[in-house]
Amino acid sequence: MKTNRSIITRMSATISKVENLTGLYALLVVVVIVLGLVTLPSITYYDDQLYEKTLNPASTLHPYDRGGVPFGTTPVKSQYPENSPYAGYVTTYLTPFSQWLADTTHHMGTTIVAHPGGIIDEILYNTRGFDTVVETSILFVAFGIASYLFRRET
Amino acid sequence: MFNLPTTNIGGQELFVLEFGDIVAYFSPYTTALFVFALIFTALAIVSRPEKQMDIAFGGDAYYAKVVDPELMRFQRFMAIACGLATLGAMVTGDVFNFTLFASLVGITNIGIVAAYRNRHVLNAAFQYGIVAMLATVPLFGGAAIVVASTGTLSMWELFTGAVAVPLIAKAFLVLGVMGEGMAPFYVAKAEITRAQGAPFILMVHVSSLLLFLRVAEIVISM
Amino acid sequence: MKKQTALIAGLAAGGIGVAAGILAAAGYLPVWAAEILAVVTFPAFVIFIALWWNAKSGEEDIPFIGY
Amino acid sequence: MIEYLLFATFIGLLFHGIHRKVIARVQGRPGPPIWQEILHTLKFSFKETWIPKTASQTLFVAVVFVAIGIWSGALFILLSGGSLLLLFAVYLLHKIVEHGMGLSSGSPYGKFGAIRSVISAASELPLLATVAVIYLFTGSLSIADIAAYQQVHGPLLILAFPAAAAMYLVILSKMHYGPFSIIEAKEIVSGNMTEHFGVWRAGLEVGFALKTYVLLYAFVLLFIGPLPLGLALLLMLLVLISLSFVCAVTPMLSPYDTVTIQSLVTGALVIYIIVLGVVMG
Repeated sequence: MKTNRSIITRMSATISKVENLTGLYALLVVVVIVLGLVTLPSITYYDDQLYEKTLNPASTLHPYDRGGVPFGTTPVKSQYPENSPYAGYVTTYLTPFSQWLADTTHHMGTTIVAHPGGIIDEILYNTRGFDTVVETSILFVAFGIASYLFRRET
Repeated sequence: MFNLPTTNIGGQELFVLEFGDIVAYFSPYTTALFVFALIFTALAIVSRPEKQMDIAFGGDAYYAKVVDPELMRFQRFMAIACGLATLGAMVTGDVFNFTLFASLVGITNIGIVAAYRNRHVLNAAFQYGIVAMLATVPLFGGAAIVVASTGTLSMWELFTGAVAVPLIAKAFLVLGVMGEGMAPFYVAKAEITRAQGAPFILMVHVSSLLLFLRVAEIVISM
Repeated sequence: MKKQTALIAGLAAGGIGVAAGILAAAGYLPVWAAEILAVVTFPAFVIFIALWWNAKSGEEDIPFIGY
Repeated sequence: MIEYLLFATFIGLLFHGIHRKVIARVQGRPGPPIWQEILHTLKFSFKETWIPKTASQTLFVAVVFVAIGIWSGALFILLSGGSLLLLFAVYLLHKIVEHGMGLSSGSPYGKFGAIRSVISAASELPLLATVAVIYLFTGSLSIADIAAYQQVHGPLLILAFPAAAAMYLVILSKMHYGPFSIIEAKEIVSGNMTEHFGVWRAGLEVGFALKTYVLLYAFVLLFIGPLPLGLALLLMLLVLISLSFVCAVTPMLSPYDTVTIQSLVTGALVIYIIVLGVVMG
């Protein structure tokens, strides 16, 4: 159908194709990024960061060194210090049961030590325990989908 | 100790839940969204999928598609995961936490339809997946700009008048949620809707609409 | 579902809704609580009352039509 | 409480009847009596009721409850001067009801209706723009604050006319027989409502009546201001009749054309918002 196609019909035809979806979204992202680049000079970096990244390159523990006493306190800034009294300790993120174990025995570290990924470590160092749960859920769900698709017949 | 600074948008806070720096809050607005997500998650748990009827065109013949129990179980699992992610995104009081929940919603949405064997549906789900992956860039980028320019991620601080969040960060957040939830580009979703399993497919829509509603509140409040 | 059950459910829902309204008007119940109660009970009231008055009183079969 | 809900239901159903009557008269037909929709609802509630064997039974029934529930909630939000954003949320959640209705039955017609309702979800966007414009003017999203603002500064209908136009479009897209009502087009039987019959349909009619009442009342309240009930009803009737005129003279658009038009309107509003933001500082 070529005759008399109004601009609206042509736009409708474009957006009604699934294959154009990615392109449309990408276009939108590019437009916003360009606008963002224009406004970039007006955005200033806030120096007094809560989750700072001042590293000590001389340290052997370089990327993860937050200073402080080993197995003791590390000076970590947090938004609401009263909510995380253990911030900076190795045992910051413990479930109530693990907390009890850690209080009564010497056999408990952190609950989330075994997960891969530097980002989780970063989060752990930044008093954001709940994020680690969501973060690992994303990995878990992605793995769940992949394994289901891999293992199903046909 | 916690007083929601923007009572004129979502109402007074009713209940506050603290996870360290992440302080989830229930205002009338977020509670309403939370309850709604809860209702539909419960529906996804208790209801069984419909038996789709197909018509053979040009005649009177129609047949009911069979429900594959294994597929149904996986879909239900993903729908519940999606519901939980939505519940989290509705009440969290932290921008980064919200973006994490949003991307969890995005990936579970794909999971709900990924196991379905119809080619059209898979095609649409593939495009949807690409957009959802693409969307993580503006989504986390938005959160990153927020933290770089204000030094905090907590909505309790960001919603106060003293903190100015750059417009571009807001635009990125909205754009990211649009991609994860596929908000105004419904073409792929319309194709996805052809898949079987109404209560589970419905979670795709519930989660994306609720995410959109939440991000509207966040962006207007900031 | 029996006809009786539908009537009881409908009347109970309606009764709770009306009672909530009266209590709120008299000041015994906060208005928002009454509103939430009304929102929850009103759909139940509408549906169950309608189910009640269209239910047959006898023991007839529900005819299975279609599909 | 419940008495107000019943009142709103009857007025809403009456509005539906008037809507049909006006459309018929504009098109030169006699049309049904204006209380037709009330009779309709009663008729449906007396019809035999069961759940189709193919349906996802829990969902099939639950959406009816949700449909009535969310709009009764919306009515209370309006009356108690709650958050406008919450009203917007209810409007979006109505979409879920539409999807659920169509998907749960297993009927291909219902499915078509549901798919079209997914497509037509773009109709939410103008409302978000409306909310943003109102926030720019009043600095608050509490309906009580907005009403108070209008008593000082005059109706927003004049101050923020484009926002009112967008909201008008939103209400139009939810009217029966309108240019945007693709989900209940007659070529797909009754769209997503096809399989909901008997009591379920009566329940849905009650929910939709509340919806019409809430949307019209919200329009009057948000753009003209708080008025005594009689005057508000009169204005709602006027808005409704103007909507009926639009519905009567415009053909139904093709599904993706509705998306394009609504997105374009939203785009225009976004530009308006940006200009407004710059002007108002």
